Amino acid sequence: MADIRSLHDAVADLVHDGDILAMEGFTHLIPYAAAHEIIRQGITDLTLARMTPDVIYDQLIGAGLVRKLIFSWGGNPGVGSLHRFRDAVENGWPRPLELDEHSHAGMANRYVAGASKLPFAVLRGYRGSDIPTRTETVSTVVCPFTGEELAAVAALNPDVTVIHAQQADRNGNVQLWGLTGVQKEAALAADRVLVTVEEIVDTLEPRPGGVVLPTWVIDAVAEVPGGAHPSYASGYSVRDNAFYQAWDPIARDREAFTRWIEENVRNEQSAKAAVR
Amino acid sequence: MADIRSLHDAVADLVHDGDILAMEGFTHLIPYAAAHEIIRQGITDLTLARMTPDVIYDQLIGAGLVRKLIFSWGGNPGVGSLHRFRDAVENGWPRPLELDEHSHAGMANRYVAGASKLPFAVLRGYRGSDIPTRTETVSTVVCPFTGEELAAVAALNPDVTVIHAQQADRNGNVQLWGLTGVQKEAALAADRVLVTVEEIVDTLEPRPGGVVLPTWVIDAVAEVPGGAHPSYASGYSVRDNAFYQAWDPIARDREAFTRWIEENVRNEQSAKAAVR
Amino acid sequence: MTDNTTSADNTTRTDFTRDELMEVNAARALAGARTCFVGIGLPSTAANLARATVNPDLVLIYESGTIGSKPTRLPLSIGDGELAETADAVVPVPEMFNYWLQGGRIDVGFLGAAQVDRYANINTTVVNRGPDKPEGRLPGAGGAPEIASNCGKVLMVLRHSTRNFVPELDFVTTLGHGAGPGDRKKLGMPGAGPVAVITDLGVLRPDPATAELVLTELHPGVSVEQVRAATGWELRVSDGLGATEPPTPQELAALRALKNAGKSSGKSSGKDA
Amino acid sequence: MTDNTTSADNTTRTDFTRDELMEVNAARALAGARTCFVGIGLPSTAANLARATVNPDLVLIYESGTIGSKPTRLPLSIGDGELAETADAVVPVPEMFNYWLQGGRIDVGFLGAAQVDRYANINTTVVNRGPDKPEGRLPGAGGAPEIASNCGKVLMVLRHSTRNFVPELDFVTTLGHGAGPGDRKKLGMPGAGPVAVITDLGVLRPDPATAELVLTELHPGVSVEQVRAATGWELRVSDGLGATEPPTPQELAALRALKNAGKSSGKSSGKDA
Repeated sequence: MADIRSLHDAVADLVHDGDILAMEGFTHLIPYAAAHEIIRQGITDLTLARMTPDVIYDQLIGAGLVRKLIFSWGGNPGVGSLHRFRDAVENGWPRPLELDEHSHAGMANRYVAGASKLPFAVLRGYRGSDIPTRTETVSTVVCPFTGEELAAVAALNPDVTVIHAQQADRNGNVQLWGLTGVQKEAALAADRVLVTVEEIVDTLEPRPGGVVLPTWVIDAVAEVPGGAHPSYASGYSVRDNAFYQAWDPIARDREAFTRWIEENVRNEQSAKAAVR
Repeated sequence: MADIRSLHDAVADLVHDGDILAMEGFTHLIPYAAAHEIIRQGITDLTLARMTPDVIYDQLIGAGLVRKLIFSWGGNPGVGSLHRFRDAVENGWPRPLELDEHSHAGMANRYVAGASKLPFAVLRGYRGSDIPTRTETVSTVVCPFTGEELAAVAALNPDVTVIHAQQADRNGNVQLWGLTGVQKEAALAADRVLVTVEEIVDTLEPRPGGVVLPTWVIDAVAEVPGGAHPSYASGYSVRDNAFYQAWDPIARDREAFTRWIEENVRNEQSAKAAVR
Repeated sequence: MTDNTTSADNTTRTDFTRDELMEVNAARALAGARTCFVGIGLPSTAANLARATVNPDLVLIYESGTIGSKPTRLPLSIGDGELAETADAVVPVPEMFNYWLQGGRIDVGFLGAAQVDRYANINTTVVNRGPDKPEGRLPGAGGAPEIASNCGKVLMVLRHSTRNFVPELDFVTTLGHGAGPGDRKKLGMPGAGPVAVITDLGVLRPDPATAELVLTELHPGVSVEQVRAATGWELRVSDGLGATEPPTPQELAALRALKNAGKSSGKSSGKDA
Repeated sequence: MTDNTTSADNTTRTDFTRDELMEVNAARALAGARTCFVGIGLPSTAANLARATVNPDLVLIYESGTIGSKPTRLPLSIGDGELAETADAVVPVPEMFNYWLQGGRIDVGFLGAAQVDRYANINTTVVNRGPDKPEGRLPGAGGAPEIASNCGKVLMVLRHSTRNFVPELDFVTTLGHGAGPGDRKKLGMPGAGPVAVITDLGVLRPDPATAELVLTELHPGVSVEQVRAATGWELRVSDGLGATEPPTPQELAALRALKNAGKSSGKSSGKDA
């Protein structure tokens, strides 16, 4: 059963140093506020998993909290590179970053296997690609009926998954809608689940395209309006494309980045907002 | 692209003697009208696939059109046995019935593999069960990461899948909602798809729980109001539980069954309704 | 209400039937559970009664894809419209079996059965009807093999007779405890397997040392001899044999209300389906 | 609008840029297709322009899960809200990759690339920057390996330079034609693979006999020498070298309208993402 808690307390209890942490959301519903709370609490040595690392992981990587990244596409969508990600991989700043790299189809199926509590998933993928030469989580299986060799990807079971949703009810049942990505799989694959929501409502009204996660698969819900910014929450906000573009010059420069994190994430006011 | 056609013409064009035919719908949205049209046209030597054969397949089996059944639970839900199914299996009347028998989890995953165009699917299933001794479509695979042995089930790719839905638009896009079972998988696994609908509407309005099948994965749509009776279409009708109970004595007796099919399915009036 | 005993036997001294004893005790077995994967028929009766009595927050999960159904009447089938309309969530059938059941999300699986052996293995596929007759055909597995494997534990409910409680199964559809302790672990089954079989005569539970079903509780008005006579193997009796409490007036009222509500629109026959 | 040539070069005799030539020809390549799996950036520009011109019924499919998106402006990312709001259906990401892409439902995959070799293999992972420098990091595979494998055919669009068109890839992220004809078949890839690479200088297509990319069409105002100079291997020229038609006024108007609509709310930079 999900407890309804402050973001500060939920993050402090559920996210630990050294965890495998998935913060999912495919462009939509990315849990930025929770990532900022992790930065404020200095939770470190994380292995981060995410199909599209995006600016949210650029921030965690640049803040020096990340040991390893499991991913399939690391860019600033529509803008260009993730400069903090590149700086960590290319120059080891502020620390080296180990990579476990996949295709989207492979990552999606790793979460499916994780949610299904299977040790692996099968796909017709990675054929002719060099990707399997750099990871130990792609292998092959042979179909016992046809003899065809197929790709096998290892299940991905995060210690903790954090997602952002539009609504929870007072019992901690959650509903998200719009692009729902791999959030259900990432949540069901994890040992612990934290959901930040735009709003806590009396009753969840079924929505077209709605994905419901019952309270008994969630550990904590925190009400964080705007918690997906600069990403968005369909029905509550629109994507702040200008922020994504403004991020490029900030992230290009180590000092500008560090200053930005200091001023916009670590300062007192953002901390107070999380305790609410 | 789906053509909008009469039930008669759609069945005549898409369902052939000897086909592997799936008519899915988990209690809800069972395509009875299409099954009756198949009986009227005498399409025979069918291999029928369906998780829960139900009264719809009792009728097709009793009518002598079925060579083989692929299934996981063959009963009259909430009432008892499927007597025509039993009579075919136990006594070969009106013809012997070959069986390929699974668990629900296995059947569902066979459709998933079929829709994914994979030759097989993996599950932690059938352990300690005698089921695999009677089928060639259950085998094992070993996880290349953990060494665990798991069940493999062969993909199920019907020649033709028939489902019933609430609505289609004039371009042949289809929406169903409520219990949606394995219909999406059964449709996407098949070479040909026929959808009967309660109603053709100008615009499909997104519904909570709605599953949309775009027109370009469907071959034909036929408007057949009430086409799921005695099953039901959420929003249009309720399950005719009394019919399911009344079916029991009809199906128990070969003559009563044959008379019922003659009077209720093969007669002129039902044929006319299908040509509309 | 159907029963496999004669109607004269079917009422005990007080005003409840043996079926009601079975149903009330099956419901009680769900006290404390969070989530229950519900087979149709007797398990569904028990689970719905539990929601009306000992466990109002019990989350009912049906294989048709409904999570958190709150029906006001007993559903005839696992796909009745009310199960979907009152659910917290409705998911596709493959997701139900892969993410929710195999995903280890469900505390209790509640099953009926046609044949059970002393290790709570289940046959719902075929029965041998003798040398001159063809195999008798049963409905088949449905969800049972993976429900029994993947739920945290398994409860079973069925009427007690030598036809149902057999010395050897004609076919193992669904593994309970195999041939004894350790078999489930050897097969890598995540759940604990059958922990109780509730019948219209009493309750059987696996002996922790042998995994063999032993009689642990008798219903009011039932004798050990009656249970032994209705069991196809030499049934052992627990040293600490107990007795179930008679149904309370509240339990009986709730059960009858559920059934009467069901009758108005296509009543439940009580048969497993 | 960015370009990798100087801005003086960037306008041909008439009033369109080389990027516009590339985008218009990329859109034309989608004539007749039913469904297109659309990468963001140039492929998205092309696919949306195709809907506004040669193929109004083209079904746009984005890896974020949208089927049949009909955006009125160029999306900045593959997850812009308008893609979902205007879609015929929105599906979970695993379903998109398993049922729709791997399921063989998609006619054309439209990809960008950082590096391409003569067999239309693609690198979007890492580039070698010389002996004294660490590998340069690119975004990675995204959906490309399985898009290129499973779509009926593949179109590619990217700007023409020796940085992009290289004699040997530093890393094969996504297989095009491997090392020549037959390689795709040997690997059991269902789709036909890359059939055209549309650049800002012309169009390259695989030679049916060798699968090597050859120059088959020049854009107006571009010479064979220019294309050769911008290609990292000795580019072969088709015997039947043709010329693309200049953009029509309607095509240009539609393209510019799409881009201006985009600018009002967070314009597309034209970069691949």
